[in-house]
Amino acid sequence: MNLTADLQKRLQNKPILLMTHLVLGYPSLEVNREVIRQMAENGVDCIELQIPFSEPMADGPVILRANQDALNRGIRVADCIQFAADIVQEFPQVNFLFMTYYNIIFRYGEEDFIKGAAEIGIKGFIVPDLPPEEGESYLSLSKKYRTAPIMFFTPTSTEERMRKVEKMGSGFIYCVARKGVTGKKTAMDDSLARSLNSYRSATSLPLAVGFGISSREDVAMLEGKADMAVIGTATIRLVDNQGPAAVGPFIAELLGH
Amino acid sequence: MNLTADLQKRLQNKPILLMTHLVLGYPSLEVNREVIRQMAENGVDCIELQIPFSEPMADGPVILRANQDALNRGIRVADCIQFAADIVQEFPQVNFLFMTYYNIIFRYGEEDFIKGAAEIGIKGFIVPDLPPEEGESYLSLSKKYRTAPIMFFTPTSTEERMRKVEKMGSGFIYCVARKGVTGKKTAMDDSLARSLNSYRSATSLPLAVGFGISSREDVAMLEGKADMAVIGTATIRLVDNQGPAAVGPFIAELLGH
Amino acid sequence: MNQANSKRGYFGNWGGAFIPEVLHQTFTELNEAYLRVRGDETFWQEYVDLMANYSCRPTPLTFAENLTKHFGGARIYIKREDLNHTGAHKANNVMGQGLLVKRMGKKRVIAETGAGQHGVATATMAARFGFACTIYMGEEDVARQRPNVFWMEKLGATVVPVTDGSRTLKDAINEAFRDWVASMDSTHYVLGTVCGPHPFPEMVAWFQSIIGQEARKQILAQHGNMPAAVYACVGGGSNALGIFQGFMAERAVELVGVEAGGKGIDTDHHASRMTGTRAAAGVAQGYKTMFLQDDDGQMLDTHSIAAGLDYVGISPILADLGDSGRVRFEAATDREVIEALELTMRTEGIIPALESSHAFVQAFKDAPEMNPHEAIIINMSGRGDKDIFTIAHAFDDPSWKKFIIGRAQEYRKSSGE
Amino acid sequence: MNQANSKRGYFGNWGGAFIPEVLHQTFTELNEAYLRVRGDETFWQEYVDLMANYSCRPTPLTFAENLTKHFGGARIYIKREDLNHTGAHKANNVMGQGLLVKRMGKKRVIAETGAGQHGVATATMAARFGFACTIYMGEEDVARQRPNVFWMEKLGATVVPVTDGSRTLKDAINEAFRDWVASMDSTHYVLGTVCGPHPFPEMVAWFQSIIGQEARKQILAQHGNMPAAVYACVGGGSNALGIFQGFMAERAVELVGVEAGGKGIDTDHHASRMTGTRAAAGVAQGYKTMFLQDDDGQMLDTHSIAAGLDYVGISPILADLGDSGRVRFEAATDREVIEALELTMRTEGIIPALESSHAFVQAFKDAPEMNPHEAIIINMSGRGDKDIFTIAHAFDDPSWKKFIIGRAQEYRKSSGE
Ligand SMILES: Cc1ncc(COP(=O)(O)O)c(C=O)c1O
Ligand SMILES: Cc1ncc(COP(=O)(O)O)c(C=O)c1O
Repeated sequence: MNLTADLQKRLQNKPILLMTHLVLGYPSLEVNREVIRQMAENGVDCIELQIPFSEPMADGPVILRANQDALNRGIRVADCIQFAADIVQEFPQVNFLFMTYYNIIFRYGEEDFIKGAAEIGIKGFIVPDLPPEEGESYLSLSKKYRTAPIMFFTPTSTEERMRKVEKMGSGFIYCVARKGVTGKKTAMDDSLARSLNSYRSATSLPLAVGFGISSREDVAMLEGKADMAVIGTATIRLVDNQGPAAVGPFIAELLGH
Repeated sequence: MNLTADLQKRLQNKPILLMTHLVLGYPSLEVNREVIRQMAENGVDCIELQIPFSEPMADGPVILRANQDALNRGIRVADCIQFAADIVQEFPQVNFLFMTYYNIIFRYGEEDFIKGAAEIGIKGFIVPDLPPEEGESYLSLSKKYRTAPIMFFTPTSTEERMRKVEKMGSGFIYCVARKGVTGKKTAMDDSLARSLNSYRSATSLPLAVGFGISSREDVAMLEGKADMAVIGTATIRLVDNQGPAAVGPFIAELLGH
Repeated sequence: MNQANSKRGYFGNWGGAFIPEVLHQTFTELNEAYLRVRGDETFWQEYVDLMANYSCRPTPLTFAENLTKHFGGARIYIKREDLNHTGAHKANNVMGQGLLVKRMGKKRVIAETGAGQHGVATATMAARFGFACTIYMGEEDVARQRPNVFWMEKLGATVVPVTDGSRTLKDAINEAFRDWVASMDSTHYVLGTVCGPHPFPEMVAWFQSIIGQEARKQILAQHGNMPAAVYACVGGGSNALGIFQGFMAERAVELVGVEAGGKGIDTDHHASRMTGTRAAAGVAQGYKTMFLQDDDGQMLDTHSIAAGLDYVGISPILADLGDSGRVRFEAATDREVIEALELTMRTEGIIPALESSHAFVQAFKDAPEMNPHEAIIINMSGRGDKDIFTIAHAFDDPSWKKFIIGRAQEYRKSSGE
Repeated sequence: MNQANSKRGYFGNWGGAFIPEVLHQTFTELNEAYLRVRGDETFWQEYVDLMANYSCRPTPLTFAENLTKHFGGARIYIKREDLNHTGAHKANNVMGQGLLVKRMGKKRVIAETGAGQHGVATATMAARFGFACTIYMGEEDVARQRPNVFWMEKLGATVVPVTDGSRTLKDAINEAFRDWVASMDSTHYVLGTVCGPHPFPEMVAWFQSIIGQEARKQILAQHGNMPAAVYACVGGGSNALGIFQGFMAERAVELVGVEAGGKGIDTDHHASRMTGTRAAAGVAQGYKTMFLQDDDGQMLDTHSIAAGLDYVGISPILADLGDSGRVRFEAATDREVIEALELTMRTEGIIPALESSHAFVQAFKDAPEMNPHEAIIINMSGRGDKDIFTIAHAFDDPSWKKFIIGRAQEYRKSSGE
């Protein structure tokens, strides 16, 4: 079953899905594993596994430092892939995606990377610095290996642009709730609501939205307006401050369990 | 008797005359007085009393610092003139001249200065930064008050220049033995001898020559070639190192007494 | 520049616009604005007039008679970008972009800076045009280049120290992009060199082409002929492309780009992308080029005595010109740079920036082998007196150290009071 | 300049050549050489060409649109001497004298310097012409202006700290004369301003007149009319006379010279000769002018935030133009200077030297009272980035102090090893 279909199926039983994020190797693969376990066991639908890059230009300070820290501790791309292979096996109930910057893929070899990821069961890729115009081979390889190239809608996207972009993507649309990098809180205000309306009318793909979600109320507000809430920086902060064991309760609370 | 005539008279009894120098107020007027006594009592013919100036551009480091030191201790032009008035009275056997820079005279009032100096018995002026072209009033006032404006011959003076300059002056000619400022030793070599020859043929005024004279031999070498040996920096150094009492014996030795 | 590739913003294999989707619309508008002024001759004239009136252009092409005699080979001419207002060719680019920003109606500019040269130039432009201005600068560079930070602040800019990554130029670029993705409605990002996403390489090269246009006329007037070779240092590549464009079509004119050889291109301490073996094709900071990176695609730390050359990437346009052989690349080591600088100061009374001195190194290697009726041009991208802290340090000047220690004592005392 | 007095080298009551007899012949030869080139049009052309090729002349006349708007009065134009090679108008004089020295066949030059600006310019000229070079600089200035000392040395000059007198500019001049009276056969003394014995005031004014010649053409081209007033700071007076000469014959153009008001002209800490009451007619350093001196004729200590204005005397030509009322003199205090500097940086992106900022102060006082169709010109004699140590100090910038303290720590550590 492809990612879109999987998500749509899940949505039949849930008011909203949840996608979480972590940076591989931060603070260590062991902690990553424990965090993923907590997420998986508490009902997360998708997890972004970010492969660290030295120049994460679309990320805010928290994720940026996590990238650096992981690199300083010596994490390699091959380690990330190996780890992902194990994890995908271990938690079949979750859709795993690789999130990274294009240079990691490019340098690894685009086909090797995508093919390899598909083979270990990765469902898609989130590559914030690869617009579809630059992603011809990435898009065709994604098609070839049936992985989902996740596309972005942003508050600056015109309708025309959204229609063009969503055609290139699959899986879901990663909706940027506001301008700026990851990690900042956004109010669920009229303008966000308007954006979500126009996003919805531009595509039939599920909409994933993150805007600094940190509470049950935040998630509840999204229900009916989007298909998947995205938790990014919040869990990294949580693990930093309270350790991996805090993640499970946090997820459970978010989902109102 | 004017200065020239006085010097010529002295020369009838001596192979060479001696002119010494001191900076008024350095290290103090009291010490100056004692130094002058030592000089006078040991047969010095002329003494240059240098009135300190803040910008003694033709002086070398020793005299320069003596100027500054005297000014720092608060010496005023009026003090210098008053002191000179006393000294001229006390040592009638010596010809006293004021040596200073033009601004001191200019600022005091040229006529007041020259008239006042003449009245207290000063015989002449040595003003290294006042060439005859700039000294019209100075020269005519010197004539009026019968003081001698001392002119300079230098190694760079052309014959034409010397003839022009010596006509403007009286008393004696201050012969610069070499290029440069005061206080450096010059060898009594062929080129100095040649200079003195040409100086001699350019004027009938007595020739005063200084070139870092510090011993009897230096003075002896000048005999027959010049009319007056000039001792500048040497006595200042002597007083600095050994006190005023050393001046008398030094002068006596120079003159071969 | 003409594009060698049919795809927009590509030069051979290099270039492109690898930008987050949120900037798509911003780049669309920037491209439109750029193409509008590019096609508008009055804009170029306005630019030329502004540079003449504000920045002393045309800058002279000085015949270096003493250096020529010293080497006894080719006649050496120096293109004097050091005489620009703010002291380097960076002024050309910022003033050009400033005019563009005015036309776009934006009211704020941001920029990255390494050495501080581009930061000072941008702050200057912002003051002149009345724009708000924020400059991103690696924390390490802030510490090294305090005088430039001081001037930027006095010119009215806010300088933000970047504490992430290697805390140098590339991190400042990332941070500027982070600002931009949040502020693009009001803000233009004044990229400092011929790198980054399309249209920056092409646009900055266009503004810098004023150097080559002038130099071409000047060498014909003064030497009567095309030069045999043209030398320029290559950080991002803007001064090099600026002057090269005047001679691109003359196949007989050799174009030589000189990279930072640091402690030697066989060491880990250099910033040579086109010479040496540490660089590989990659995509970062919005464009594809040769980057100094490891096998995983992580960017490497770079080193150069010249902060302005201390950068992981290189202009996609130059990467392509290197591929095609149109530009020959060489590297100059820190030590060679100091020697060339010293010689140039003493013989010509000219103080090239440490960056520019790289170009002098290679010219000095080649000139003696050349014929006395040949001419070469060295692009002196900036003046070295801005680098007093670095240069005095590099010369290990004892009186300089004493001076700094004395000043510090004063400051310690007065703050202790 | 035409001489207002029938006596050679006099301007009204001022000027002359109060030189030791040993220099008589040297001055005779200098006068002859000067008159020869003065009458030789090819010399002036050679000079103009050299300045164009080596120093970016003509320097622009920049319309300061923002300052004009800010004050809402006269249109403010800035003559950009800061864009000269070495960063100030001092380059004009030294290159001119350099050409003269070449014609005289001498092989060594000496100069005094206060701020270091004229020293750097002379060292630069000496490097370019292949002359040996010694620079005299007051010990206190050596300590204050170490960066300039560093550059002079790197340019190949020997810098001699002068330990006598107030250990500043006037003492350096005395010391240079002391060198000259011993070395005049091989050596030319490159006096830095329009002071000293004839022919220096007239000769330096002639070389600097290139500023006024250009400015006159430029203001006519840009404004269509003569300016209402022209402002220049006055240390010795060379930049002021340089620009004033372009407008001397236009009686309707007011010429305004701005002196260093220091902590106030009613205090003992300033360097105002034509304003205030501390100056009197006198003779020193080879010429007659208004000097800051006491009743005995001893020169006073002067003070200015701008080292280049910190001088006891003033050009005899300007003293005369002050007497006749052709030039109006004003003073600007240290505090006013910092304010004008700050405003100019922020509004125009231009960093005037502290010296030049004095001219800006008075222009800013007058401009608002004037009519918007009138124009004024401010002569920006030099750039301020050379003054980082003084300016950062004056602004009492805490990060700058921290930076210096940090550097000093490094140096202490490394020398402790
Ligand atoms: C004087 C100077 N030259 C050269 C460079 C390198 O930049 P580019 O290669 O873009 O000319 C810099 C960058 O700061 C610079 O300041
Ligand atoms: C920038 C600048 N302006 C002005 C002056 C003052 O000199 P002048 O009055 O001769 O122009 C100096 C002297 O060093 C200077 O450096």
